[in-house]
Amino acid sequence: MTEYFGTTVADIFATMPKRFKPEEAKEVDIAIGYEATGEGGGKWKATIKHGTLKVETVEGELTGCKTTIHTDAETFVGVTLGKIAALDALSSQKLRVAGDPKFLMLLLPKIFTPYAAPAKKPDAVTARDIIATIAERFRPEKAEGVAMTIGYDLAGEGGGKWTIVIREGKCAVREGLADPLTVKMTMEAKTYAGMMVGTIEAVTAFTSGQVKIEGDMAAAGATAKYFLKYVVPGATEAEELISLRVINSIEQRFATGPVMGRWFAGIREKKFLANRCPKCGRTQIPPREICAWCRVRVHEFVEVGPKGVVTHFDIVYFASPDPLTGAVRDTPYATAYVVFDGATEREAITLDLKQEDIPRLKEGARVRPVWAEVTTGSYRDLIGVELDEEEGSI
Amino acid sequence: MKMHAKNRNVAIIGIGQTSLSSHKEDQNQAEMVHEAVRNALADAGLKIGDIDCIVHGNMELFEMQFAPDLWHSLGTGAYGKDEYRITTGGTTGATLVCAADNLVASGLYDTVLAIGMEKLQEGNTTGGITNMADPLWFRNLQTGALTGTTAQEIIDEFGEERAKRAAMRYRIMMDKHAMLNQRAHRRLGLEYSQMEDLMANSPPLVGELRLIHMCSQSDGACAMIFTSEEKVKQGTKNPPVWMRDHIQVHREETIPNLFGFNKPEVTHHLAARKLFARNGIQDPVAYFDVFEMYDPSAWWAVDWLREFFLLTGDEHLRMLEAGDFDMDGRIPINPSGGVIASNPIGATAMLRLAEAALQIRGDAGGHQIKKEVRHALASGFGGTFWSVLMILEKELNWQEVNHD
Amino acid sequence: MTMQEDHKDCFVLEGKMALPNQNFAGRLGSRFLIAIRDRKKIMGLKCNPCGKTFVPPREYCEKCWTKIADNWVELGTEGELVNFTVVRYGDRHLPKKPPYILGQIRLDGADTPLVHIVEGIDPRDVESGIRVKAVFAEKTTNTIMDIDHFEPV
Amino acid sequence: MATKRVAICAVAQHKNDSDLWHKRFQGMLLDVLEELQAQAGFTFDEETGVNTIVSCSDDFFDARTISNNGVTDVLGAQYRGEEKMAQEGLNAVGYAQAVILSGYADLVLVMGHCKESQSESRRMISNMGFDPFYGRAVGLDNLNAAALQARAYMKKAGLTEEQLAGIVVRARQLAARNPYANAREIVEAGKVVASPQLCDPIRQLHAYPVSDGAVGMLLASEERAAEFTDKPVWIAGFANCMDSYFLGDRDLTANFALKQAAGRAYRKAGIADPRKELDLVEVMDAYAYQQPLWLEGLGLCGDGEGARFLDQGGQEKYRVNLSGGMLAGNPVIIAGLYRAAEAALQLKGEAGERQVPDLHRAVAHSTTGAAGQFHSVLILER
Repeated sequence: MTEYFGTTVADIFATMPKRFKPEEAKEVDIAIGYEATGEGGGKWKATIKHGTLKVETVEGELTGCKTTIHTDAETFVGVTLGKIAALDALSSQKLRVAGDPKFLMLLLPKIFTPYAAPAKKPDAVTARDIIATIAERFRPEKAEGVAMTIGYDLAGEGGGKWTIVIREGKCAVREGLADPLTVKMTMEAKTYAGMMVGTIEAVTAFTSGQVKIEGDMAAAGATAKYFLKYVVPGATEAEELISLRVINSIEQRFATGPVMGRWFAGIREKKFLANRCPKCGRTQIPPREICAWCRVRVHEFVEVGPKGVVTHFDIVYFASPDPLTGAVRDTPYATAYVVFDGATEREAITLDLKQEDIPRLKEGARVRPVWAEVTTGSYRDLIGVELDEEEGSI
Repeated sequence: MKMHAKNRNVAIIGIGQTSLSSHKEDQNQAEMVHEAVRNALADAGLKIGDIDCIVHGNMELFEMQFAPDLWHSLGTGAYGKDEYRITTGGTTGATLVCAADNLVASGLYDTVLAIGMEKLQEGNTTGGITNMADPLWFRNLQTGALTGTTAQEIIDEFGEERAKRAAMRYRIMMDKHAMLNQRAHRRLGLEYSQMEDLMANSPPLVGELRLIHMCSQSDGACAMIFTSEEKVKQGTKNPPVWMRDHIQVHREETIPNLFGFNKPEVTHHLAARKLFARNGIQDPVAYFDVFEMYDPSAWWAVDWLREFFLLTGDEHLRMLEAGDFDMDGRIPINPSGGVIASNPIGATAMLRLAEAALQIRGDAGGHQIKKEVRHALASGFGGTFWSVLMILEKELNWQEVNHD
Repeated sequence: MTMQEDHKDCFVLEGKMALPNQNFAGRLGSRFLIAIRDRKKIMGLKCNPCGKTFVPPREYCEKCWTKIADNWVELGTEGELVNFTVVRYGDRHLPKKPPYILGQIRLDGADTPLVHIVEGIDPRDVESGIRVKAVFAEKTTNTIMDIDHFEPV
Repeated sequence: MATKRVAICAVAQHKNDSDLWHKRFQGMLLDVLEELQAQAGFTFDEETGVNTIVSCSDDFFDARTISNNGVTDVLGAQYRGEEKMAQEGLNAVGYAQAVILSGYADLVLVMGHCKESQSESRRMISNMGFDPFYGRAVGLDNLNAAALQARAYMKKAGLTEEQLAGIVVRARQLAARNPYANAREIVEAGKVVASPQLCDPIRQLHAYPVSDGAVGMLLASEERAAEFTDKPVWIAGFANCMDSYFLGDRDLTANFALKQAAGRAYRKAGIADPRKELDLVEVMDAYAYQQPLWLEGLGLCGDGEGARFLDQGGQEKYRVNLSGGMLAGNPVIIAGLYRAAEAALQLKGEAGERQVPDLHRAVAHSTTGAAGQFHSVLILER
């Protein structure tokens, strides 16, 4: 398979079940199709339902997918590894999404842990190098009261025979094998180095007979905790760059003051109270302490609406996540710029439009407010507006 | 406005940028700032000891760092020096330039280092922008800085086909410029042959505003060094670029009026009209050799070219269609690739000025325009349609106009 | 100002400012934090011209502008408590329940004291000058709190 | 040619309060703006009026991105230039001076606001001023950092509990005569000494109360000042200075940044010996121990002599914080701007009950960051 950035497309799909987070996907019911073109590409289908994941390769047509991602193999790997920004790939059409792109941007990062390319084999590290660091990796606080001698017989290049002595909270390494030993381990030097740097799984090495253990098996199993993990010096390829994810949250008490307070008093009564500039006569909605143009304090309140006319509107296809919950509202939704009856020209207010009304929304449409069942005097009282068709003015 | 002659002339003598990218996991905020500062000092051939004062700015709720200049002093070199932190949202980078200009012109400081930064990867950009809305009423309704109303207005005025082609032509032109700029963040390799495909298939965000039209979210910092005419006369490593004049226009916060259609006079137009009048510039298209414009989206850019150049009718579209704004056109726009290519918000507006100054010096490298650049214009945009406009000159030879 | 105002329509709306963030320690900071987390070692950076060893890490010495980012030296995990306070208020940002001791600890080999928490001594008995040692955290968080606290030697 | 000097022509303060629950900060600023206009009679005319505003507020305290966006209208900044000083407000005065000296504007309005009562805890906000890994994680904030400084300074200067109490008692007595102060109730020394420890050695009554406030000023060029006042107060010098960020990098009692800032401001003002040439001092004393510490930094007494200076009547000699100072309650973001306002009122002779005679030159001071990382010094004269 062709590698891009040292990874194949197949690698990514092969690790998908391992990276799947079922607890995050309980509510998810979706089939996602992937078509990666070019060398090393192919077709895959991931079906997520009731917190389970099924990944299959597909020959022929991708069918039954709610969202399908089309891209070339290189871009696919690049985006997965974070080497290519997903937004850039999406912008330049190198990556296309049939269906709702928000699944790609928001759902996938939630239900999968990111793909991490396995660290490069630090071939240069020998068993001898690792043994040399044993004394400085020793954790005396973990080895209180422990007295043991561990022998290593490591064959091949970079190998040798060593005895590690742990006694009275100290650790020493000696060349050669002491007698007696608490435990003796025999293996290829390559195998030892592989286990220590993490390219060979220890359990596999034991069970497959690559490692021969003589003496106290239990003691052998306990040795790891007496030492800090070996870190490959200058292992820049696998260098860990630390980051912290946090939500910073500070409670607030937002004052309304008398002017916005009056607006909310009106809202509680399902009335829109604008305030009118004594100089230019403009109606401010919501009201403000001053008219910015005339630089005079505004005292007079006038009721406007409750119906009005839509001067502009935005149909939003790509909702941003709520910064607090990560939840994303259904798209498309519409925000309408409404000038209430009795308001002065251009003094529009932005309001949500009822979703069912979107297909029939036009500039100049008349709308009426939709109120919450119980009004308490906050922005939540006004759910939005809906088309006011009784007057037949659409 | 009553303007006096500047107390003394001010020149840009050092420019430093970091690369601009979607992520910088290997640097903390102070380290990223430091990279730009080092680059600016090297560009000017100065040592940190030559700097009298630091001006710093960003938008703190993106990174959620309170009074960030205190920590960033580890990168800015502010230790033992005078320092100011001045911000104005998206226009911050431009305001920093205005502040550095004022501080040097005042005679209080000889050499001032200005730094704009943002590490957008550390925050939630859209959430951060939404947080600018009034908490009592509008915060639940806003979606960052996304709106399709300008697109709709251009479509209403010029017809769907022409309007959409204009926005996409502008967008592809910006990418072609960004491809020449090694530091730019988004370099997509778009071709004009992709126009129809992009117009039809780029994922829609809001109305006719599509993903392809919108600016990027970047990490990066920009640092610039300003000094007095007297200091310039003692010799500079690179040719000085002169700060001729700047203007800022703010307007009230009201969300329905935020994105442009409530226009007794658009702030950009007002800024341009006043600035050109008091500097005796009759025909800005003829006068300026390059314009680095703060262009958050292709639709806004198309619309704003008319405002900034005080054009009428479809003049701006005709110029765009004729290639007048291309790299080799009459008045190239954003040879750097602009904000659409790279947008570390607190640095973005300063990058406009930095890029304009590099064009005057002839040091823009791959994206240097061919003809000689003697007069440059740069703009900043932010807040609820706030505008900043700045004029740069190669020679210290302009006429004082309309001063007392 | 003595503006007389009617307060009858005024009220306060409870809300919050809350935004998600991801902070990066950078390459330098990561090395420092990983040394604490994985090797239980506290590393300092030395400025040779100034002859001073700093902690926490920083790229360059701001006094002489020398780049020190590669000049790591290992500090002791013990040191002297040079200054302290007793935190007695409770705010959500504090990592421990009050009252607790917040101290400045000059680690052996360092010139600049590190701010950290001191436990294992009654706040009434604590005094500057005592020797303290780092107690590393069992559950790590990739911050300086991977040293859980310091306690008297 | 541009102007040579800049004048403070008018000053307006909003009364400080622990919880202005009935006011948006927009309303507070509008009161200040109207008061300034009533005093100085300026307009926003494009030719002859205010065209440049330097505001001061904070995104964290306002809980909104681009805090100045919410107040453009009440600053009078519609279709005008406006810049936000995102540091403590005294720096806005320093910067506004530069805007006028540069020739860019001949009138500048300086307007600052802050409602500390709005947020859950100002300490949580200052915790976010620390870096996320070394400072924030360990719970550092401006209070516990100040407490570290307080202990170090009390030891160095021999500052006693009784002296700290005396500072608070005096501040409250003076505040009782300042109608704009927040904490105006007289307290007795015994009550201060017995008030609970907040963060040793800082007691509850050693710390400034949570405050809401707003301040404005009109600055003008020398040529135009007379149009707005017959008692201009001149800016003679301004400077500020940054110290190291990490607390451990600093000698917390050395006043490095304040000495630098004061030295530069004195030089600009032509002051050779501050002890002989200053008549009035307003320092930003968020905590009682800071008053003598900052007075040392301003050069009014020697290093470590702050405590002795108190006993020798230094506060009265230099008329320190006649307003009651920050201990009587100002929001941290504009506490220095209040200092400048009070110093200017005294020099103008408009300080009401707290007015003292024979003033020529005053200093206003502010600080930002943990344990005084950053200091600003403004010299005003008649």
